[in-house]
Parts: sequence; C-alpha cells; structure tokens
Amino acid sequence: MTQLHLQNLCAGYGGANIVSDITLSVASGEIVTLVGPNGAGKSTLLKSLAGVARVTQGHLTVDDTDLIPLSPFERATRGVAFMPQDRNVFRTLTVAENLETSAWGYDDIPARKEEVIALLPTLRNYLNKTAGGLSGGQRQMAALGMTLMSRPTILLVDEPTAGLSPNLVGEMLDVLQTLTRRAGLGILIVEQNARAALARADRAVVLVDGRLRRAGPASELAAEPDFGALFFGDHA
Amino acid sequence: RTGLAQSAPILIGSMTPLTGGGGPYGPEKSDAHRAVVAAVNSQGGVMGREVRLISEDSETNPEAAVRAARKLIDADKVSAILGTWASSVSLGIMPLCQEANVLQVFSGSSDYLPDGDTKGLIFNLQPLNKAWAVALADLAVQRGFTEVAFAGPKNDFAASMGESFATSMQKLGGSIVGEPFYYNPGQASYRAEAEHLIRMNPPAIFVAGYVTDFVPVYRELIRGGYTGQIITLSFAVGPAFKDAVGGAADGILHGSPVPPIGKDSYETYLRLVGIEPTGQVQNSFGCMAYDEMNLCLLGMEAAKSTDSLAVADAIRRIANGPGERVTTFAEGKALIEAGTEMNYDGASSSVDFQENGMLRSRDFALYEIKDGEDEIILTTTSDATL
Amino acid sequence: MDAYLVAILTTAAVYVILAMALNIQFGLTGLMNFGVVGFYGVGAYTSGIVTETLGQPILIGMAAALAVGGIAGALVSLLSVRLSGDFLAIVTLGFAETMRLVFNNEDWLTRGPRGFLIMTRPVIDGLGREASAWFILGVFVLVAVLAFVLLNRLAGAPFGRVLRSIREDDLVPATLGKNVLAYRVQAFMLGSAVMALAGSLYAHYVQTITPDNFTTQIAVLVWMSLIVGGAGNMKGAVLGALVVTAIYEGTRFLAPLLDFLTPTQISALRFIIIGTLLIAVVRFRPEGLLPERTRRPRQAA
Amino acid sequence: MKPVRIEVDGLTKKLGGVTVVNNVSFQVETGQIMGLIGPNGAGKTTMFNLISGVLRPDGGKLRVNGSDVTGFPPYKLARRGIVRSFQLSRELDRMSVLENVLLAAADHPGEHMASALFRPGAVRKAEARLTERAYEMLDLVSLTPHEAKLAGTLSGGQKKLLELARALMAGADTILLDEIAAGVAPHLVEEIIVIVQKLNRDLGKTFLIIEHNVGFIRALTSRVVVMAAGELLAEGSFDHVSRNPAVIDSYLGQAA
Amino acid sequence: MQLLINAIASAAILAPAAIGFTLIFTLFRYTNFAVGAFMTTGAFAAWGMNALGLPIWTGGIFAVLFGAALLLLSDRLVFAPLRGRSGGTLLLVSIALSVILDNVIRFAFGTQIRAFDLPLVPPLTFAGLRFTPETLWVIGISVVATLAVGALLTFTRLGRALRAVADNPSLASIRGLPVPRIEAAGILLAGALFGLSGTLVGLDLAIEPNLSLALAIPVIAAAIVGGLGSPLGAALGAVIIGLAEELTVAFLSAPYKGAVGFVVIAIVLLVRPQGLLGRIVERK
Ligand SMILES: Nc1ncnc2c1ncn2[C@@H]1O[C@H](COP(=O)(O)OP(=O)(O)OP(=O)(O)O)[C@@H](O)[C@H]1O
Ligand SMILES: Nc1ncnc2c1ncn2[C@@H]1O[C@H](COP(=O)(O)OP(=O)(O)OP(=O)(O)O)[C@@H](O)[C@H]1O
Ligand SMILES: [Mg+2]
Ligand SMILES: [Mg+2]
Repeated sequence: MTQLHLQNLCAGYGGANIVSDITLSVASGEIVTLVGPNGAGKSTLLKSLAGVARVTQGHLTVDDTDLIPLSPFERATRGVAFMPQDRNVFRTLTVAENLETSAWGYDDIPARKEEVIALLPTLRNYLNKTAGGLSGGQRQMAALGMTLMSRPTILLVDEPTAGLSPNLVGEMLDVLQTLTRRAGLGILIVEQNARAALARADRAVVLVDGRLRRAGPASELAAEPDFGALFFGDHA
Repeated sequence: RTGLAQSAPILIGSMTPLTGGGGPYGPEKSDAHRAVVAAVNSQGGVMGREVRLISEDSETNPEAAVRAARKLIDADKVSAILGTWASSVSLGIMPLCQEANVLQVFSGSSDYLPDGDTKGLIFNLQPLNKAWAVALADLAVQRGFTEVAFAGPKNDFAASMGESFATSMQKLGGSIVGEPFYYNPGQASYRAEAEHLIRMNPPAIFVAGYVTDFVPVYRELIRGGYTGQIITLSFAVGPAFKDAVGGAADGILHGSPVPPIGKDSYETYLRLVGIEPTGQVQNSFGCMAYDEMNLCLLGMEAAKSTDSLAVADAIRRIANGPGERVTTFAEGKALIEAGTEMNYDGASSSVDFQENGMLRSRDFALYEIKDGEDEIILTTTSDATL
Repeated sequence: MDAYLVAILTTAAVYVILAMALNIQFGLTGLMNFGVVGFYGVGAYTSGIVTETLGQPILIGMAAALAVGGIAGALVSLLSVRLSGDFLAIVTLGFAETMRLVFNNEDWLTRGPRGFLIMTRPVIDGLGREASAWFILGVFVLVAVLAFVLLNRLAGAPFGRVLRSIREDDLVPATLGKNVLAYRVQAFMLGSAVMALAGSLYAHYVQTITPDNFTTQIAVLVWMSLIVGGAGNMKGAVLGALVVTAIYEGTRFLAPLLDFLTPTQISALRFIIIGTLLIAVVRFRPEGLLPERTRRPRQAA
Repeated sequence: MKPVRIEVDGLTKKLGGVTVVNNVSFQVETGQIMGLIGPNGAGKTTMFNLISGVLRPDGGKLRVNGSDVTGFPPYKLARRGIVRSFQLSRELDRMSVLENVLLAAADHPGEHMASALFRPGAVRKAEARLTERAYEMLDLVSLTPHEAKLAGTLSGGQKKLLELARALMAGADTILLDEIAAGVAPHLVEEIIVIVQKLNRDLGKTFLIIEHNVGFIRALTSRVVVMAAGELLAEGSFDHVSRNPAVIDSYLGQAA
Repeated sequence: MQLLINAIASAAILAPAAIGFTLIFTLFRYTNFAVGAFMTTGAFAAWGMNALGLPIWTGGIFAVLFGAALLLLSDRLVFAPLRGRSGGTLLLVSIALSVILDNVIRFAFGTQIRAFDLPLVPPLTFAGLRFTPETLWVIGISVVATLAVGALLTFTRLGRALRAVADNPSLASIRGLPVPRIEAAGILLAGALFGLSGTLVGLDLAIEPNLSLALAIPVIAAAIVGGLGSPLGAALGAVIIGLAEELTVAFLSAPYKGAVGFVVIAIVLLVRPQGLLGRIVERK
C-alpha cells in the first residue's frame, strides 16, 4: 500500500509560485482526477511532483520517503512515473527503443515491453518507427507506454487522451483503471476530457489559479450542474 | 639600480612574434633584447639614463601588431620599435611609426620593405628575398645541381622567391623543375604537398620554409620515399628541427647568410643569453635582435638624443664606418666618449646599410648536415644593391 | 595616453560596427555567420583597390565596399536555404578562409602576402598627427552612430520581429505568408554590407592590409562582443564591442607586473586571462550584459 | 453549389518509405466549415502539411480557387489566403505572446526593410492599428492577461489557444485548424465553436477542421471527410458518416 | 591509388576526434571548437610521457586518459553551467576554451615544434604503393577505435541511453535515466577519442601549440559531411575531405587546399542537408 502525499505544497519556476498550498494524497488502487482551466497550474503541479518544477514550500512524500531533495531520476527509481503533456517521447529513437530506454536498470526489458504492448496493442503497429515521425495520437500512446515500462507504483499522467481518436480515449482510460485494480497503481490524472476521466475516477480535485477549489468523490462532483457547465462543455 | 641618473628612462619597444607563425623564433629575439638592455643598464645606461624595455607580442599578425604598436607609440611613448619579424608586421606598423617618427629596427626579407619608408627611419638586419635567391641558386649550381624544384609557403618571405630563384638559376645556366610550388602555411598536414613534389621527381628540391612547415614537409618527403637532394634555409634546420627528425637530418644542404660562427661578437651574444657556442647554427634570429638593440642604443648614445632622425643618422654612421671596430655597446660607448669614429661589427653580420636601411651585401654559405652537425662547404657573396 | 585612447576607440568603433552587423544576422535572424572576417576583408580590399588601383575618392571606395559586401552576402546567404545553425557557421567560416586565400594568392589583384598599401585616408588635408587621429575617430563614430540608428530602427520594427521569428522557428513565419528566404537574404546582405563598410574604414585607417589582417581571430572577437553584450540587443552589441576591446587592450598593461616570467609566458598568460574573463562573463551573464528584451508595443490608444 | 476553394486531387505522399497519404481527393467549398476526421495516423495532419505547402506532394494536384498551386512553398499559399495551425503547437519561444500574434498580421508595411527604415510614421500607425487587433484576438481566446509572457512559458492549453489566435490574426479567408480543441478547457472549446461560427457567418471564412472531439465536429461542420490509413474512407454530413460501419469500427467506437 | 592511401592515412588521424566531436554535438547540441586544442593537448600529453623516456604506447594511453579527464573537467567548469544555452554562446565559449588551452601549452612548453622519439624512415613499398610503419599503425588503431565506438553507440544500452539523453535530457531524467552519469560517460568517451587523435597527430604529423585551428576545421568538416550523430559517417566524412584535399593539391592549386574542405561541405550539405549518413531531425 503506497501513498503519495502532498502537504501545503507550493511550487513554480524560478522565483514565483504557480501553485500554492496544495494538500492532497493519492493511494494505491485509486484514480484521482485533476481538472481546471487552462493555465491553472495542473501541469506545474505534476511537474513539481516529478521533480521538474521547483517546490518552494511544503512537504511531499511517498510513504515515508521525502521526495523533495530527490532528482527526477531518483524519484523515478522510487516508483513515481510521470507522463508529461508535451515533448514526451524521444524523437530520434524508434518506439521500441523509447520503450526499452524507459526501463533503464532493469534486466527483464523484453518481458516488460511485451507487457506494455499487451496493454496498449496499437503500439505494435509502429514499434519500429522513429518517434519523431509519429502522428499526434500515436505519440501519446507511445508516451504512456514508456511511462508504464518501469512498473510504477504512482503514476502521474498529464492529459493522456489529448489527440486520441474517440475509440481509443475510452480504451486508454480503461487500461489505467485496470492497472489500479490489478497492480494496485495509484494514479493522478490531469484531463480536459473531464467527463470520461471522472467516470473512471475515485476522487476528483479542481485547481483554479494555482489553488485547490474543490475536492471530493468523483461521482459527486460530476453530478453538480455548474461543474458540468464549466468542465464538461455541456453545450457542445 | 646601479646609480642611474634620476632623469626619465629611455623607452624602447620590443615587438617579437611570440605566438602565431613566428612563435618558434620570437623568444630568442625577445631574450636577446632583454639581455642587451640588462647589460647596458648595469653599465650606466644610455646617456646616463635607464633603458626601459616594453615587450609586446606581435602575434605574427599585422592586425594585432598594429594594436600593440599603438600602445607602444601612444601610451608608452617609445622612441623605437625593435624586433618585428614577419614582413607583413613590419610593414603593417610602418605607417604608424612613420607618422609618429618612431625608429624601426627589425629583421625581415620582403623585397617591399623599403617601400613604406619615406623618412629613413628603418633598418633591416636580414638580407632581402632577392639576395637569398641569388645566393642559394649560386650555391646549388656550385654544388652541381642545375635542375632544382622550388617549394615554399605562400607568405611574405617566400612569396616571390620562386621566381627570383628561377631567374637566378637561369643566369647560372640551370633551371628550376616545373613551376615554383607554393603551399599554404599553417596547415596540420603537408602530405598532399609532399606527394606532389615527389611525383615531379626532381633531382633536388629547394624548400624555402620556416621550421614549422619545413619539419612536416621534410618528414613527408622522406616518408614518401623521396631520395633526391633537399636544400633549405638554415633557420629551418636549427636544433628544434634536428630534435624533431633525429638522424634523418643527415644529408640536408642548407644555406644562409654566413652566420658568424666562431666570430667573437656572435659568441659574446650567445654567452650573454646563456648559451654555450657549439660551432653550429644557433639562434639565427636572436643574433639579429642582439644587433638591433645594440645599434639602436649606440645610435642614441652617439646622437645624444632619442630623436629618431638624429638616431637614424647616427646608426648609419656607426654601422657603416669607417672607424674602429666595435662589437658591444660598452666598447662603442667608450669610443663615443673618446670622440673616436667607430664601425659596428655585429653578431649577425658586419651590419653595413644602404641608404634605404637594407643590408649592403652579405656572404652566404652552404652547409651540409653530417651526423647531426652543420658543416660549411661553400660560400658566396650576394650583393643586395643590385 | 590620449592618443592611445583615441586609437583604441577608433578600433573599437570598427568592432562596434561589426558587432551590430553580426547582430542583424545572428542576434536577430539566428544566422550563424562565422565568416565575418571574410566580408570585412572583402570590404577592405575592395575599397583599397577602388581608391589605390583605380584612383577613385574614398567615398566611392566605401560605397563600392558596401555594394560588393552586400553582393557577397547575398550569394553566401543562399546557402542558408539548406543550411542552418552550426552548419552555416562552418560554411561561412570556409568562405572567410577562402577569401583570405584569395587575398594571399591572387597577387595581381591584392598584391598577395606582401600587403596592399593604401595612401587615401578619411581626413581633410593639413591636419596634424593628433588632429587627424581625432578627426578619424570622429568619422568612425559618426558612421557607427548612423549604423546604430538605422540598424536599431530595423531591429525594433516589425521587420526585426519577422527576423526573430525566423530565428525561433522558420516554419511559423513561412506558414503565415512571410518569404523566409527573402528575409534571410536581406538580413545577410545588410549585415555583410555593413561588415564590408567596416572593412573599408579599417583599411583606410591602418593603410597597409595583408591577408593576415583577416584571420579568424577577428571573427572571434566580433562574436565575443556580441555574445558578451547580448545577442539580439543592438545596444548590447555596442557595449559588448567596447567591453571586449577594453579586456583585450587592458590586459596588455598587466605585463609590467609579471616581470619574472618570460615574454612568451606573459603573452600566453594574457590570452589565458582574456579567455577566462570571457568565459566568466558568459557564465554569470549567459544572456549577455544587456539581454534581449521582448518588446511590448505601446498599448494602442 | 458554391465555388470550390480548395481542391485536393489525388494527392499522395510518402514518408519514411510508407505511403501515408494515398491518392486522396476532396473539395472544400468557399464559405464552408468542413471536418477532416479519422483514426490516429490516418494522414490528416499530413494532408494539412500538403495543403499548406509544408510538404510537397509525391503525386496529385492541389488547386486553390481553380488554379494549380501544387508544390508551392508555404508563404505563397499563405498569401493566397490559406493559414493553418499546428497540432503540436509551434510557438515562438523567445518572443512575447503578443508578438507571436502580431507576427501573423498580413501586409504590415513595417515588415519591409525600406519602409521600416524610412517611413517610421506610417509603420507606427500600422503597428498601433494591428496591435489593437492583436489584443482583440487575445481577448477572444482569453490570453490577454498573458500577453507579455514569453510564449515558451505558456501552459499546454494556452499554447493551443495561441495557435488559434495567430491563425485568426492572419486574416486569411481559409483557416485550417489541426486539433485546436485538444487540451483546451471545455468552456473555452464552446467559445471557440461560437467564434468559428461567427467568422463563418459574418465574414464568410472557410474552415477545414481536424478534430477528435466529436461534439466539436458535430456542432460546427456541415460536411466531413473521413480518412483512414492514408485513404479517403467516407464523405458526407457528420450524421451520415457516423452511421457508416467502417467509420464506427475504425474511428468512433462506442462514442458514436 | 597512392592518393587514396594518403587520404585514408589523413582521415585515420581525424576520424576518432570527429566521432568524439559528433558525440558531444548530439549530446549537448553545440559545436565544440576546442576539438583542435584538445587534440593538441593530447599530443603534448603523449609527447610528454615519451620525452620522459616511456614508450610511445604508454604515452598514447596516458593521452587517452588525460583527454578524457580534461574534457570532463572542462565540462564541469565551463559547459555544464551553460547547458541549454544557445549554440552560438556555447560555440564561442568553446573557442575561448581553445584559446586558453593553447596558451596553457605555450606557457608550459613554449612554441617550438616537437616530435615523438621515433626514427624517420623511408617507406615500404608494396605493388608500387608506399606505406610507412606509422601510417599502418595509425590506420589500424583508428579503424579499431572507430568500429568499437560505432558498435558501442549502436548496439549497447549505453548507446541508446546516450541518444535518449541527447534527444531530451529532461525527459530522460523523468524516465529514470541517471542523466549526469550517462552524460559523463559520453564526455569521457569523447575526451578519450580526442586524446587518441592527438596521439595519432603526434605519430604522423607535428606537435605544435599553433595547430589547433588547423586541426579543428577538418575534424568538424568531417563530422558534418558524414552527418552529425553518425560515427561511421564521421569516419567516411574524414576520408572524403582528405581525398578532396589530395586531389586539389595534385590537380588544382595547392595554396587553395585550405578551402577545399569547406567547398565539400557546402556541396554535400546542399545535396543532403543532414550529411551523408545523418538523419533528419524535426525540431519540435
Ligand atoms: N515525418 C514522418 N516520417 C515518417 N512517418 C511519418 C512522418 N509524419 C507522419 N508519419 C506517419 O504518417 C502517418 C500519418 O500521420 P499524420 O500525422 O498525418 O496522422 P494524423 O491523421 O494526423 O493522426 P493523429 O490524429 O494521431 O494526429 C502516421 O502513420 C505517421 O506515423
Ligand atoms: N517554464 C515556465 N516558466 C514560467 N512560467 C510558466 C512556465 N511554464 C508554465 N508557466 C506558467 O504557469 C502557469 C500554469 O501553467 P501549467 O502548464 O501548469 O497550466 P495547466 O493547468 O497545465 O494548463 P493547461 O490545461 O493549459 O495545460 C501558466 O500561466 C504558465 O504561463
Ligand atoms: Mg497542462
Ligand atoms: Mg494529426
């Protein structure tokens, strides 16, 4: 039972804080969805958990390990995996090499690769393509695949379904849900495709202007009418 | 200091090639300047004033040299700039020196050196290009080589030497093989150039390079299997060359103005800079620098002034004689005090100038390297006033 | 000392002009022209040939330098269609080296290694040594100021904005209807013409030019000026050229403190210090002394 | 039938040894809002690259208003009124958001060297006018508060919005939008729908839109082209093609 | 034929350095103009050992270790704090570093030309073709080094990781790669190659503090012609440049040899902008 815990966390780039005073936890086996308007600081929050943006105040732990002093790579080796929103594949490597490289330090790379391909079967169609030549959706798939290669315990994913064709959106979210059930993964997911994401989430949090505005069971939030207007685009 | 008068020191600029293409030769020149000045100061200076030497690096590059000369002339207010080596540098700073009436004493060989001087303010301790070509052609023919290929870097020293050498060979009934062959100096490898020469297959090749290009060219010629005679210039085959190629140096013929090996003034110079004479060609440019400084300081002492025109006149008198032979500043100073005429006889040559500040004539010699030693085999005189 | 400062400022003015020209090419457009010295040399020789060989007045020499520099720049810039970044740097470096070889080997035109003597000077007759030095400095500063005003105006105009967008990602301006190649050629031509003009001034100032006057070293100094000052910022280019000249010249005055070393060592140490200072400046001010600022146009009324 | 604005006639493109667009033909009529949909890797973005001149076709013809523009470079097509956005946003990192938008202005006198140098007055006036317009565009996509930031520091969704603002600023009469809504918050997506409809209705602008957001396509487009595996799969109104089993199978899935 | 052999001999000297250069370029996206200075330093390191009376091969090994250590040190002091800066800035910093290295050598050893303690001997002749023992050694060592490094980069985990780090260091770190260690491995490898090339320079050419630029240019040219990022391309590029130079001297004009490398680059890149064996990389 792993738990990612944030306590009064503030983070940003350079001097200024983009997100402030975030208290939140993600435990094994649950999906927490993070929604909010563009520029709210969602990506910044995930980056600060992965070690790419700077934490200025507060606490950040996985179980009892303090993550703040650790480099991104050390956080990764402690089971925290992060899929960034953009620039999330190595463009000069083939998809297969992208996957292989993402399991640095493990000696069962082929097995892991097979496991990931079994979860995301469309990857097989372009395994030997250079990632720089992938289409937008293919790239997202490859990026998620890479993230899963390290068999993480905590998964931070930033808009994984952006650019996926409609039939794959559900499939990808289902894969994530399966992983929480089967492998006890804890997932923090940022999505603009809020309806689909909330449908599979246990809890949801709303980030506006760098602060947490709402938090609660996903189904409850999804049922609120003003929430729907803002985050589902109910008129479209 | 040894009781020098409190009056203002005499400022002399020493601008030598410490970096760039002349790098191998600059240090010996600046050492010579320093040594003479130290000696003169310890004997009471010039006109009782201390001589202060200000050194700058010409970087063997006229752009850098002009900047350095600006500093020497305008910030330090030197009376003379000595020691420039590449002709492009000597020529490059000449307009500044002319404008500011600064004396230039240097060693360079471009035939165009006299052109930039309108005031009689330059003195050159090295024979010009033409003189070298005439002498070396003569030596080659005397040695039985009537067919010689010419190769040299395309720089201000060798640029026109090919033609001059060809003309001189013709006058002597010989000829050069093919066209004069120029290469671009400063390259890392000269394999292609050597290959080209080897394929011309001449009985002898005259390579008119400096040590930095001659070493690699020579190495490639030997390693390419060239078995003919190689003739070159003595300053290319100094100790650094012999160190670099070891025993393979044997058999090279090289020529230069008769270095005053064994001559008292030359040995005085060597000892002054802390070198034991070996009877070999050593510091061919350092001995010129020694003369540059002696002439300049003696000229000032004799003119009782640092005014460059007066000093230049004095230098012409001192260098060309007639008068009692002197070889050091101290001897000259004694004569000046006694009011006796003198004739300076230098470490690099007898130092007699034409009106334009170029050397009047010089004896040239041909040497052969045997067991790593230079052996003199022939001499000739090249009258540079022709 | 006055005269020395005048001389150094005169040289600095030449470097200021060169750095501003490079700023148009590299600072704004991102074109890595390492052949600065090629255009500079072309300008110097053109002006020399026009005034000495052809006997024309100095203004014609300068105009010819501008023109020939611009044409050479246009030709070289056509390479930038296919070459970007470091590749262009190497090819332009090659252009400069080729020009140096031309100066060195085409004796009929340039008098080869022996050097080209230039008697025409940018002064009015009858001035004494000191007065002409000041006069020349005045002429150079005037040209530099004029170049600054014009180039700075261009950099600040929408023209400069297009150039900077090409530097960032040339596909974006292209899909927005900007003829990227034409802009590259214009930027390159303009910069090269100004570099050639600087060469012309320099030639008439030093009066003897040889191929060795146009070695890569000078391109390096100009690049240092721009990077130290702040690429993209015209004022930075000016400041950088002054700072680099100050470092280069100032280090000369260390020599008397180092009397215990040989002259070779003093010279080597001077270059070590210059290199270290430059690295230190870049290390602590990576965007240069005056970084490029994104201009916020005045709020429309 | 309205005049044809863009005619894609048998376009073919190979990339990395694979034919990724294979003999595709369709037409976009003037004043139409048309959708281009299809599964990931179908070749939609590649089609945009062909239409905007970023890639040269290996076969086939491209016509704009009836004249052949095959192989034209991007700037020429842009000058014929075709502007596009990029799926993977390409902001100019070291320029401000406002400058990113201002750059898109067509026919800015200050972009010519001569007028920039010698007619500063006219340039300043044009700049003021266009700056005002640029702010309008930024307002449309809610980026005004961020106008002074370097574009490289925007958030993912903001970069997409900047792409849109830039495409609109160009004032072109045909606008190609490549997944402009992906990563954009739902309430802004709705606003985008309104903006596109308004531009189409009031100014008669033509749109060609790639989008995986089915609601977006349904709300906006009068006709869609469906691509799959580099080929044209179906064509017609969205409701029509969404009943096509091949389209459902390869693309829509349960979302249909 | 002899020309080809000569070209290969020249290329053999440059190839390891060109590979090292291309490695640094792909890892950090900048042109390290100090290659020439690193080679010169390597040559002096090997010469220094040789002058102390040690055999040349120990000098060579020392130069390789020395080169690796020196490049790592210079990276720590100079380049690491400037990661991610523009290519122009880094190129310039590398030139400043080159000036420093050259002058440190000049400060310590003076400006004289030097050579290894090796007898200068006429060539051996096979079938009308001339070889010297040194050229054979140089070619042999160079080919082995090129193939070994090429294999390392193409087939091993480290090679893949190096390419990943080169592509996107931030992502590499996120994906759990120990980026500083991988970078250090790349730097050490490149530095060792510089040291090796320096030793070969000493074996075959001359040792002089003035040669840095003359060495740097053909090395960079070879790497670019071959296609940055491709070790075999760098070796191939070196042969092509060498051959073009030989042909120029033989048939055109010797003084213009210095321009040939550039003309070859311009032509090759105009036809194939990514270099002979390079691959196109989209920027975003
Ligand atoms: N530069 C390239 N090199 C090689 N293959 C490429 C390149 N660009 C695209 N492809 C391939 O071409 C196909 C079509 O790609 P494209 O980007 O056009 O798809 P798309 O329809 O836009 O997909 P998506 O909806 O995922 O964005 C894909 O299989 C992709 O891998
Ligand atoms: N590298 C950076 N430097 C400075 N500011 C940044 C940087 N990256 C992002 N920001 C700013 O931080 C704010 C939050 O950005 P962030 O990417 O976290 O938003 P987000 O919630 O993920 O938005 P979106 O849904 O659009 O992806 C934005 O206003 C953005 O301008
Ligand atoms: Mg985001
Ligand atoms: Mg796409």
